[in-house]
Amino acid sequence: MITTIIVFLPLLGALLMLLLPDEERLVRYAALGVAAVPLVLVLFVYFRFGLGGNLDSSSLSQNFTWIESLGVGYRVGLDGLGFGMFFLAALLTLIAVAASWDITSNLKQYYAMLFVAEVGMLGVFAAQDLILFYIFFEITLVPMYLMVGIWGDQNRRAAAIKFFIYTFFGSTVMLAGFLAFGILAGTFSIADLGAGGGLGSVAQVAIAAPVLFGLLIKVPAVPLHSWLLDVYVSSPISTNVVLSGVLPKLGTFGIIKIALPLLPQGVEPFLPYVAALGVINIVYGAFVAFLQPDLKALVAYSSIGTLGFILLGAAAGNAVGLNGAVMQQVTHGLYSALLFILVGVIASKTGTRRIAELGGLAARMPWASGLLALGALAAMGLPGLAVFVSEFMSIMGGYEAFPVQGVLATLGIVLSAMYLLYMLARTIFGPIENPAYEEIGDAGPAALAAVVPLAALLVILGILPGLLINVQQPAVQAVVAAIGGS
Amino acid sequence: MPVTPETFVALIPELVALGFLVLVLLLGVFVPRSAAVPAALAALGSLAVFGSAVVLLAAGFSGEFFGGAFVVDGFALYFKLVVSASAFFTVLAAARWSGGTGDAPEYMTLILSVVAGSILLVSMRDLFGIFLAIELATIPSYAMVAFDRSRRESSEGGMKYLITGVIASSVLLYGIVLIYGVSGSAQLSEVAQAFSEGLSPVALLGLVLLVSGFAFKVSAAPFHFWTPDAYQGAPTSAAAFLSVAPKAATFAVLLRILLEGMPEAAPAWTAVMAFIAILTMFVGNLFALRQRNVRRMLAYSSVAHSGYILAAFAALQGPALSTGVQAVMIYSAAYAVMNLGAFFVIDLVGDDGKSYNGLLKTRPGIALSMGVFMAALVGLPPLSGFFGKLYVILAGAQSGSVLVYVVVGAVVVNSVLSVPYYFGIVRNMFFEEPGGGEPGVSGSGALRFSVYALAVATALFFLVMGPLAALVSGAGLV
Amino acid sequence: MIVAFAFLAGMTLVSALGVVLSRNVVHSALFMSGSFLGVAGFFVMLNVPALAAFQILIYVGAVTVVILFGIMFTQRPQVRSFSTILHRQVWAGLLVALGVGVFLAYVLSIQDWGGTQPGSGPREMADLGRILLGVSPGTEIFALFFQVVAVLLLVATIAAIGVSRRKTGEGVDRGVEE
Amino acid sequence: MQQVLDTLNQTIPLEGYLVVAAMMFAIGAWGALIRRNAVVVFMCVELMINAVNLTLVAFADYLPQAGGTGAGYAVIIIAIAAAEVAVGLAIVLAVFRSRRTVNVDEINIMKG
Repeated sequence: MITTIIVFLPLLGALLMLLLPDEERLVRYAALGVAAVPLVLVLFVYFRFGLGGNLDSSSLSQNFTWIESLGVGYRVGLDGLGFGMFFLAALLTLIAVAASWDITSNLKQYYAMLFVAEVGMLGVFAAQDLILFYIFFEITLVPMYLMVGIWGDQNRRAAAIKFFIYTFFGSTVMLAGFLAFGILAGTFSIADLGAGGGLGSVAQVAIAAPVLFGLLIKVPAVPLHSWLLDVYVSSPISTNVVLSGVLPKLGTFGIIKIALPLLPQGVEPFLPYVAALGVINIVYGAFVAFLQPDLKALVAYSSIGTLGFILLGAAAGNAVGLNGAVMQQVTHGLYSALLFILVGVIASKTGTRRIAELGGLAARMPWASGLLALGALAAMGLPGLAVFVSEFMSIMGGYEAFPVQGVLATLGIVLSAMYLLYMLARTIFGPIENPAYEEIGDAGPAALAAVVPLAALLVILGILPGLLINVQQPAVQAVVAAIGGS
Repeated sequence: MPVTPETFVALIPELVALGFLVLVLLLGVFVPRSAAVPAALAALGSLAVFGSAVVLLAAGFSGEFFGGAFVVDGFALYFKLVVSASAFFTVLAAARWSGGTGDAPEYMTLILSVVAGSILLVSMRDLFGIFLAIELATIPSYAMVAFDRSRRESSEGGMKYLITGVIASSVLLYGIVLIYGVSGSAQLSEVAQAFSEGLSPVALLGLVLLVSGFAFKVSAAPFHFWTPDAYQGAPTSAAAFLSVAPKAATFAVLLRILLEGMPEAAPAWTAVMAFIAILTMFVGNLFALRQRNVRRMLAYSSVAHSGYILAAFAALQGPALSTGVQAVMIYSAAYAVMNLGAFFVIDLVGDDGKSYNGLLKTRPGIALSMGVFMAALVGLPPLSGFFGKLYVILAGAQSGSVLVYVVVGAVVVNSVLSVPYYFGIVRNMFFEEPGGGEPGVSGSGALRFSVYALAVATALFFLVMGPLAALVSGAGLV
Repeated sequence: MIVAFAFLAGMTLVSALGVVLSRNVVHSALFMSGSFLGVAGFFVMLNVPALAAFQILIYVGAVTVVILFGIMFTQRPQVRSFSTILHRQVWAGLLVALGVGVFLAYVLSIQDWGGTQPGSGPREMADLGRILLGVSPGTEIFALFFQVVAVLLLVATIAAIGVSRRKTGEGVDRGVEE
Repeated sequence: MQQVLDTLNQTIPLEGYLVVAAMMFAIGAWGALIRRNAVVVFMCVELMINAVNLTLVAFADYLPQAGGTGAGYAVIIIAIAAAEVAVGLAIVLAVFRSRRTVNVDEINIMKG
C-alpha cells in the first residue's frame, strides 16, 4: 500500500500546484514540500524494510487484477533492483525543484509537469506487471516533452519533438515485444512470468529483440543516441537533472529487471553485442566529449559514456557485474545531476557555456569550482567516490564474461580522465580569461542546497557502498539464478 | 409464428430510436423555430436507446428473430451502446449550431435516423437487411454533410460524399447479390455453408466487391478519397459523428459477415485485410502530415485509425480470433471518446492551425482537453487510444502469421508517424504565444460540457477497462 | 424467347450507352428510362410481372420525372461538345469499363451454377405479396424490412427537405459572390 | 424450320441474363467515372443499381433453393434507390444554388 501511496502522491502534488495562487515564493516552497514527502517516505521504507533485507514484505506490494481476460493487473512492489532508483527518482525530483531558479514563467505548471513525470519514474521502478511498466514508462514522456518544449532554450521545439518521436518509437516497439510475450505466456505479471514464461528459446529471441531495441533507444546506446544531444543542451537545468539522472535508467532498468531474468534464453545471443555497445558508448562518449566546445554538451556526452558501464555490467550477467550495473544507475544519476546543475550555475553567472571563453573560475567561485572538480573526479571513477565502486564492479563482471569488452572498457576510464581533467584545467584553473569574470560571485544558496546532498552521497556511497549493495544483493542473486549463472 | 412478444423486446432500442425520431419531427412541425426542444428530445432519445441497450445487456437478453435474420447478442448490444452514446454527445454539441440554421428538428431527425440505421445494422444477419440498414444510416448522412448552407464547402463535401457513396453502394450491392447467387440465400448461416465448399470464382468476386464496398464505407484506402472533403465540408458535429458511430457499426457488421458468413474463407480475406490495413494506415498518416487545416487533418487521421482497426481484422485467424474481435470492440469505444472530443474542440476553436496558438494561456481548459485527445489519438497510455492499440497489437502478436507481424510492424511505425501532426497542435497550444489566427467562437455550454466530459472519459478510460474487457470477452462473436 | 431476349438486351445496353454518350442531358434521361423499360421487360421474362410493374411505376415514372425536374432546375438543356461533358480520362475509363464488363461476364459464365431452371420465382402477385409481408416461411425478415423501408423513405424526404429548403430572405445566389 | 423454331424457343440460360447485367453495370460504372454532370453521374448509378437488380431477379428465378425471395429483395432495393435519388437530387440542387454549376470537376474548393 505504501508503495502505491508514494507513487501517486506526486499526482496530488501536481494538482495542488495548479490550484495555488500565482505567488512565486509560495509556489517554490510548496513544491519543495510536495517533493520532500515521497523522499521522506522512501527513506522510511529504506530504514524500516530495506536495511533489514525484507523489501519483499507484503505491506509494500499490491496486486489487483485489472483486465482479467488478458492477465493484466495493477501490481506494484519494491525490490532491490529498483529500490536504489526509486530512491533516486524521489531525491532528484526534490533536487530538480531546488535547482529550478532558471524557471521564471509559468512556475506552477512547470512543477506540475515535473510531478507528473515523477509518478511515471517512481512507477516504473515499482511496477511488477509488464503493461503497468510500459504505462509508467510512457507517462514520463509527455511531461518531459512539455518541460523541454516550453521552458527550454531557443532550439527547444525541434529538440522536444525529436526526443518524443525517438523514444516513443522505441517504447512502442518494446510494447509489441511485451504483448507478444504476455500473450504467449498467458500473463503479464512479472512474478508469474518467471524465467522465460515457459517459452522456447526461438520465441524468446524473437521477443527479446524488440524489447532490447526499445530499451536501448531509451538509454541511449550509441547508434541510437542522436536524439539526446539536442534535448540535453536545450533543456532547463532542473529538467536536465531528471532527464539525465533518471530517464536513461528506465532503459537500463528494463534490461536488468525484465529482459535478463524474464527472457534468459532470448537475450543470451544478444549479450555480447550489448556488452560491445556498452564499450562503444564508453569510448565514443569519451572521444566526442573531448571535442565539445560547449560545457553542457561535454557533460551530456560524458553521461552517455558512463551509461556504457551499466550496459556492460548488465550484459555480463554475473553477480559482480550486475551489482555494479545496478549501483552504477544510482551513482551515474548522482554525479550527472551534480555536473548539470553546476554547468547551469556557471552558465548563468558567466553568460556562456563555451569552454574556450571560461577559465580561472576557481578564484571567484570556489564552492562551485570545488564541487565541479568533485563531480568530474567522480565521473572519471576516482577511488573513494561512489562511481569508482560501481564502475569497477561493472568492469570486473564484464571482464569475467567478455574479456575483450572488459579490457576495452578500461580504456574508457583513461579517456574520460583525460577529457575531464582537460575540461577542469580550462574552466576552473588557469588565469581568468575574461575581465568580466572578476565581478561574479559564487553559486547561490539554492544551487548549493541542490548540489551538496549529491556530493555528500557520492562520498558516502564511495566509502560505504554496502549501504546500497546490501539492499540490492538478494535481488541481484535472483536475477543471476534466473539466467543460470553463478 | 414469425412475430412474438419477445420480438418486440428485441427491437426495443430500434423502436425507441424511431419513436423519438418521429417525436422530434412532429415537434418541429408544432413548435416552430425552437432549437432547444428538439435537441433535448434527441438527447433524451439517445439516452433512452443507451438505457434500453444497457437493460437488455444486464438482463442477459439474447436470441434470434425473424427466422434468424435479426439477432440480439452481446456483440450487437455493445455496438448499440457505442452508437447511442456517441449520438448523445453529438446532439449536445450540435444543439446551438443546429438552432442557428433554423432547421434543428430536421438535423436532429437525421442524427436519430443514422442512429436507428446503425443499431439496426449491428443486429442484422441477412445480407440484404445489412444493405438496407447501411442505407438507412448513410442516406441521412449525405444530408448531414451537406446541411450547412452558410458554407460552400458543405454542399460540395456532401456531393462528393454522395456520388462516391452511391457508387460504393451499388458495388457493395453487386457483391451481395453475387454471394446470394452462389449460396441461394442471403442468411449468413446459409452463406457460410456455401462458402465452406470452397471458393468458386463468383464467390470470390462477390467477396471482393463486398469488401470494396465496405472499404468505401469505412474510408479505407484506396477508397478513402471522399473522406477529407466530406469531413472538411460537413458541419463539425456531423463529421465527428459520422467518423465514429456509423463507422463502428459498419466495422461490426463486416466482422459479423466475415466471421459468421465466410469463416472458411478466412485465409483469403485476412490477407486482403492485411494489405488494405497497411495501405490505409500509411495513406492516412502521410496525408495527415501534410495538412494545415486541422479538420482535414483529423479526417485523414480517421482514415489512419480505420487502418488500425483493419489491422485487427487481418489478425482474425488461429488463436487470435477472439482477441481480434475484442480489439475491434475496444478500439471502437476508445476511438469514439477521443475523436468526438477532438472534433468538438474544432467547433470551439476553429480549423486553422494558427488559431490554436497559445491556447493554454487563453483557454486552458480547452487546451488541456485537446492535449488529452491528441495524446490519446497517438496512443499514449493510460489514455483511451492506448487500449485500442494494445488490443490490436495483442491480436497481431497472437495470430502467429508472418503477414500479420508485418501489419503489427506497420501499426508501430504509423503510431510514430502520427506523432508530428497530432503534437503539432499540442505545440501550437502549449509552446506558441497567443495571437495570430482569428479568435475562436466561444461555443455553447452544452458543447463545452461535451468536450470536458469526453476529455475526462478519454483520460480515465483505464478505470473502466476492467469491466469493459470483461464485457467484450464475454460478448465476442467467437 | 431468344428474339425477345436479344431485343431487350439490345434495348437495355444501347440505351445505357446512350445515357453515357448523349450530349444532351435530357436525352440522357430519356435513354435512361428506355434502359429501365428494357429491364422491366427482363423482369417479365423472369416470371415476375409484378416487379416489372413496380419497375415501370417507380423507375420509368417517378425517378425519371424527378431527374428531369432536377435537370430543369440545374441547367438549360443544350447540345454540347464531348469535351465539355466528359472528364479527361475518357479512353482510360472506356478501357477500364470494358475490362470490368468482360471480366465480370467471364467470371459469371465460367461458374458452374448447377441445375438451374427458370420458374422458381413468384409468378403470382399474391406470392410476391406474401414474401413482402414476411408471411411465407423463410422470409419472416421482410416484416421488418417493410417497416424499415417506410422509415427510410420518410427520412429521405426529411433529408431532401432539410438540404434543399431555401430560407426566406436567402438569395438564390448565396455564396457565389463570396 | 422446326429446328429454327425450337432454337428460338429455347429457354435462355441464366448466364445470358448475368452477362447482360454485367455489361450494363460496366457501362453505368464507365459513365459514372467519365461524365462531368452530377445529374448524369446519378443516372449512371441508377443504371448500375438496375443491373444489380436484374442479376438478383435472374438468380431468384433460376436458383431452386432461393425460393423466389430475390424478387422481394428487388422491391426493397428499388425503394432504397428511390430514396437515394431524392436525397441526391436535393444535394445537387443545393450545390447548383451556391455554384451555378453541377460539373463535378469544377466543384473543388477543397484540396489536399
